[in-house]
Amino acid sequence: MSTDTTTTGTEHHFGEDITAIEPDAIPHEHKDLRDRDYVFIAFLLLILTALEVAASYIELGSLLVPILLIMMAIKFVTVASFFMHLRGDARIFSWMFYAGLFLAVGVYAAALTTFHFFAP
Amino acid sequence: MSDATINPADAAPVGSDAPAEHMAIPAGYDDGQDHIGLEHHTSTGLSNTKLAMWLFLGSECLLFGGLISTYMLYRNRRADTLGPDQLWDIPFTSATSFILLMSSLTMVLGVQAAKRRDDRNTRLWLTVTALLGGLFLAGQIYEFTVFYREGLGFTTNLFASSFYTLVGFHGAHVSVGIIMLMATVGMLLRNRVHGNKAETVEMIGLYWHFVDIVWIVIFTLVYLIPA
Amino acid sequence: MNNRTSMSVPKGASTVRSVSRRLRIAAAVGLGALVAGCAQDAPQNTFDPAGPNAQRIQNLQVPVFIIAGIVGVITLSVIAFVVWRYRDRGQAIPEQTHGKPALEIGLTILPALILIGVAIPTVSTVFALAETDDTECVINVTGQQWWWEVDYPVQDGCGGISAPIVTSGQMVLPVDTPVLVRGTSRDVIHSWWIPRLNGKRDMVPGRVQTNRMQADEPGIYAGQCTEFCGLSHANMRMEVIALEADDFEVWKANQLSDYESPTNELALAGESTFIAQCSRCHQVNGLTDGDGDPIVSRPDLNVYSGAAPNLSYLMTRTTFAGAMFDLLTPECRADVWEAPPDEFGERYLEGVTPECLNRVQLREWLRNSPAEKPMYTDPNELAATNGLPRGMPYLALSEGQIDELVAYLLERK
Amino acid sequence: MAIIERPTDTPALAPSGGAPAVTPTRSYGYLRRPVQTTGWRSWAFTVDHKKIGIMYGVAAMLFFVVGGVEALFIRLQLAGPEGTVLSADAYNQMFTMHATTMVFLFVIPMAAAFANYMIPLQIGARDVAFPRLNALSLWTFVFGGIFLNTSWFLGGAADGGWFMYAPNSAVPFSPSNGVDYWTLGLLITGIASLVGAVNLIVTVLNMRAPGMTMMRVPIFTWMALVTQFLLLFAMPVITVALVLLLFQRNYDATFFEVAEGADPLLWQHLFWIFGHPEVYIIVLPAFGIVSEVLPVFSKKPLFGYPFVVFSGAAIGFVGWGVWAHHMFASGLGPISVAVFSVATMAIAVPTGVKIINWTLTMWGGKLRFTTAMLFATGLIVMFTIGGLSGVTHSVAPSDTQQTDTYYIVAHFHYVIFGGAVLGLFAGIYYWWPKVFGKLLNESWGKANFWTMIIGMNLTFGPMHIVGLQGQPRRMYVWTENRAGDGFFNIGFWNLVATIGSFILAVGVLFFFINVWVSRKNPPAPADPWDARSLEWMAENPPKEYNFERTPTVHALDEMFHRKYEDVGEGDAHDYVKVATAEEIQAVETANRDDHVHLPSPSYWPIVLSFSLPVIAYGIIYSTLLVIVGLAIATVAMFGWALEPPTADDSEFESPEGGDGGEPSKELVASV
Repeated sequence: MSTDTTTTGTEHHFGEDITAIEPDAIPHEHKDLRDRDYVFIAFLLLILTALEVAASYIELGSLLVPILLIMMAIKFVTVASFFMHLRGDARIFSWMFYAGLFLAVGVYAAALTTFHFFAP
Repeated sequence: MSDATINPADAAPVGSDAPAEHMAIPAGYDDGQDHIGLEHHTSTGLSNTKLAMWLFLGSECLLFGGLISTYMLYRNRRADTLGPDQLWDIPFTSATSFILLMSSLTMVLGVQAAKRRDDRNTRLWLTVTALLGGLFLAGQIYEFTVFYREGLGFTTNLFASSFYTLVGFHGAHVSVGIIMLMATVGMLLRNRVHGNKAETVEMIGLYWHFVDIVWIVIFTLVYLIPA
Repeated sequence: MNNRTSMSVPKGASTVRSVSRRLRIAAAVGLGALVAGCAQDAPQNTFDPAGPNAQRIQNLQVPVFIIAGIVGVITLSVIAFVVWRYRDRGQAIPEQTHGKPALEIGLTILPALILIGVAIPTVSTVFALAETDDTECVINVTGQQWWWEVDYPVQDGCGGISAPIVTSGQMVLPVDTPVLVRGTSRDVIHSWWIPRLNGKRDMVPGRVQTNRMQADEPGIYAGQCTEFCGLSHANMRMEVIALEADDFEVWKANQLSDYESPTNELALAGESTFIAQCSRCHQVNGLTDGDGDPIVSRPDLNVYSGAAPNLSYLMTRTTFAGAMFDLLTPECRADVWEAPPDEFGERYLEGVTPECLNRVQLREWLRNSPAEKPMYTDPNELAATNGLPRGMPYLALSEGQIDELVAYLLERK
Repeated sequence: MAIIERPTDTPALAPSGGAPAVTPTRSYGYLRRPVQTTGWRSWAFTVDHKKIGIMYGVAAMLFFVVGGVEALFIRLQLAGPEGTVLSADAYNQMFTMHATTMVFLFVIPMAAAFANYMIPLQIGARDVAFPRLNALSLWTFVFGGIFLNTSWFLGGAADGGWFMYAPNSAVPFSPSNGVDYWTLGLLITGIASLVGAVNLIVTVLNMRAPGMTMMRVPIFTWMALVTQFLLLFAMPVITVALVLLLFQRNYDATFFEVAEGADPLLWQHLFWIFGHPEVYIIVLPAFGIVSEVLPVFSKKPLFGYPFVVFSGAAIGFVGWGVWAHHMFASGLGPISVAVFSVATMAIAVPTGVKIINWTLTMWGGKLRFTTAMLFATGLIVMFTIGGLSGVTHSVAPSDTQQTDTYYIVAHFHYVIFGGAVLGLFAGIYYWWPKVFGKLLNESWGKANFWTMIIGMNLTFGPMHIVGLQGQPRRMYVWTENRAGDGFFNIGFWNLVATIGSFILAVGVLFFFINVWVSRKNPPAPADPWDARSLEWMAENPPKEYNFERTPTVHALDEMFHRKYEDVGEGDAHDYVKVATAEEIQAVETANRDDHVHLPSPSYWPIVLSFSLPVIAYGIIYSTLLVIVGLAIATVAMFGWALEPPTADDSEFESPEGGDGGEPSKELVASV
């Protein structure tokens, strides 16, 4: 019976399954990095941290905050992408996590803005 | 078990033959279930646990976001009381940040070992991770006592309350992580981990890295950006 | 109006009205009655503006309500039609329509367009109401549990204020003058709301917020604290009193007049009772102690919120206890509240006369104020506030002391 | 029980005979697993999503009664001027707890009850993704709700309003422990919501039957999914706010200490960043329910299913950008006010889309007005009214007149009672035969509906009038002086509202009478409503394992397409019934899966949940109790971790000595 219905209705294919198994949604286990690569990434993170600390000691004026924020973001994304494997993993994980992250940044930034700039 | 008892009358085809024939499952009909192995039986082919963990971490972003926002709002609310500029010891905090960052590396090495089904190295790396985490916590506690001795109690001012709450929440997360790591090491030792060991270790890894990236944010926003 | 004779306030030009003003008032009243049938509406009716700020809101909200009403009637009619027309009358299985995207999109865009039409005037009104540059008079309000302090800083505005004026519960302002109300709070968040003059604005401790007030004609405009502020939130009321410019001058002069010692024995006894029992919290300007030094209340040491109403000119107001009770008897109250605009100033400036005083309520209040108004003044409940009462405590006054205090207070005008 | 027994005398149609009865041979953790299938233990330790759903529903209905009684007290107090039924203090506690109870202990859990029960059935799963977490969220909610309500007997309930604005919630202004109970109680129920959200999202994404693509997922499940995402992201925000308040009250932190320079608006932002998504958390499940009910009783598919799905998602998303419309009077500054005002108007569009789609679903249909359909239609009408009054105060300047007056109270009761509660009742009537195997009485049902509708309009309708006449909210008395007279007299309409509230209460009482008189109804037919979605393929009530075999899905409205066939030619559609639900179920039974693995019951969820109120009492009264609570929690967590969610085949021994080792279907992941 069930096989018949697929041919009768015009209504069955509104959209693709957003989470359907597509070739590139399957985890790329084989593309896993080797231990050496992780050590290298950690080393990069250390250098970035050192740069951050150094930057906070140098007179950079108004450039300091954006520079620090950019380096912070790079570190954040690096850990998430490689150590947490978001890069090679199914995209839905990135969606879940970054949805929370961007929502948090969005609402809290907006809320803080109402305190600092918009208040009469 | 009475629920599961099947009434033979229900089981027999009801009504005429026509619908039964209509609904009969052809020989060799494949409902797609039997070929799906234990690992990939879900609709998306992804692990339930891992999906749940990522959802949880997404949710945690809003928790830490709220605490960080509270701190950002209150960090220099009153110039006349003790503030961050008088207290920070950037070299020391950099060192503890370095330790936490390194624990992320050892964690990922532990996950790799678990994927190779190398229990011995998994236990080793998890233990090292827990130790580094412990060291970080010790650094935090030391830092708190220094601040406290300089006169910054939890109730001293808005900066103090929001700083201790934010960093304390992070510290609590680190502590939970350490407990999970040590419990996993113990369960690995006694072979009491259920299901997929590598996945269990990977979940703890995700949590641990999350704690690490929260610290990346805290370190920059709280410590490095001048008040 | 049997007590008009006791009025001591000089009559100014307030009785002389320009023809155009009369016409305007008549037009306003007529139109108001036509639009809302408002003659008998509650004094806090949100659809009965009496000043340009509230009028701005009215101009926006009336069309919005009408649009919403029309949309509602159409929608509900369609639903009613569908329910009636397509009820099960044994018809065949209907066509399994899954949707008509074009219709869907159209019916999505339509409400969006209506809302854009609403959004544009909304935004412009928001900014217009936030404008503060054109105000000519600054009045501060401070909310606390559960009354409003109103004070007039020294300024050129308001026709010139030479020394600070402090009053409570009633804000007196000149008509047709844009007033900037600056407000804050001493404890929790309160909200300043005079519906006929403007929308509400929360008065938040630690912040100074503004609200424009302007009344078109003399009268009394009721308001109420609308941000939940604890036990007696329901009893925290206030009024705006709009007076003609010359009446306002009279009022100001009154508020700055010198202290007059009591004229009769009872009131004189009341003065000492007041000094002994009340002056720790309540200020009466000009009151001096035995050494001739001014008695300044130090309320912040005695009351949690840090203040109690200034009673120097109590009987120029018509309410007390956070505008919870009327100082006037019901008949006299009606005289003031229902006075036509051209007589209002005169009647308000009479203040409270002995004949009009609501003695019963005032005596009850003095006898046991916590029983009259819910306040955390039970000594057993004061641990959280370090023993400080919030609101007026029970003073265990004797009936004789109450008589004296009433006599004394009756002369505070 | 872990493994479903199959009788050995299974009909010949079954492909591979019956699996032997099996019993666990080992205990896990520190205790043997609870294996009772009857009695209270079969409920207390169950991990079956259906039993959990029923318990969620029962608990929520009890709290509904509690919240309702609180509402009646409020209305009695306000029936006349200077009411004396309650003291100011008692009144403040009453309205605080009325709102808190209705929002956190009735609507959210009632929606969770439907989500728990229906989602696995609607997507063709045997259980949720994490059955033990499901039990944890149920018991955490139950204990949290009880904890919150014990404050009535332990020094007074919270008295700051459900929005609990700082600094009025600080110790000097609210010295009783009520606010502490409120804070801790909401933290506990927040854990329940968060755990449930993670669980149900994973369930919807991962546990769908073969062929059940996201665009074939029944609309209720879709709306529940959006709701769970909102809970997932909103709960941490209120958690932050509650933690700050808790630390302020109990450990002297300074977060809302104005003298220290704190800004009370911080609380407002945190509260409403949570609080506005919360509004959609309340109403979206009900939208989902009526979107199920209307098509069934119109005998038409949901009009514009993708539009309804995407408008639901859009409401969920835009709902995050409008929180400050609760703060138009707070002094945000004109730019913020303008931005949030416009954003708020924007959210009316997807909401309007829903109303339009529901109407068009009914258009051209064959409408059968059963009680469920009446409630669903009632929702459209009442929600339209509430939605339109909502538009009027998205206009910020107008809102500064109406906010904190009864006009707002009228608005959100039309939205929450007229939207959420009517929708939930529609769901109760619609799914009652599914859950309990019996139909509810239709006559009592109609009495229930009409009394509730009349009651709610008499209660909340007049609030529009008194609100526009300037009566503020949260006032324990109103005074004749400010009442006006004539048609718009506040006193008259307050009295009407009070009378209406009692009619409403009678309406709710009719529901309970209906439950009582329907208890002995004969078993309901398999498909009493000629329904369209997958849950009706299971029996009434469903077996512990839900489906005889995991269904394969080919269409949206799968059940309809199994029952009806289009025999029309070309574009002409002509549907004829080709099978009854009984026949479909019979075929499923005949081809059933043997050897179904279900998660095993567990002690640990309820134990872990129990530790939370212990810790909470400890925070209020004694550190020792905190330690005891933490100890219980630790034991429970370790017991949990050491206990496999489903016993492996190898852990079972068949009485016949069979190998019991056929390939089995793992149904749950390990957590």
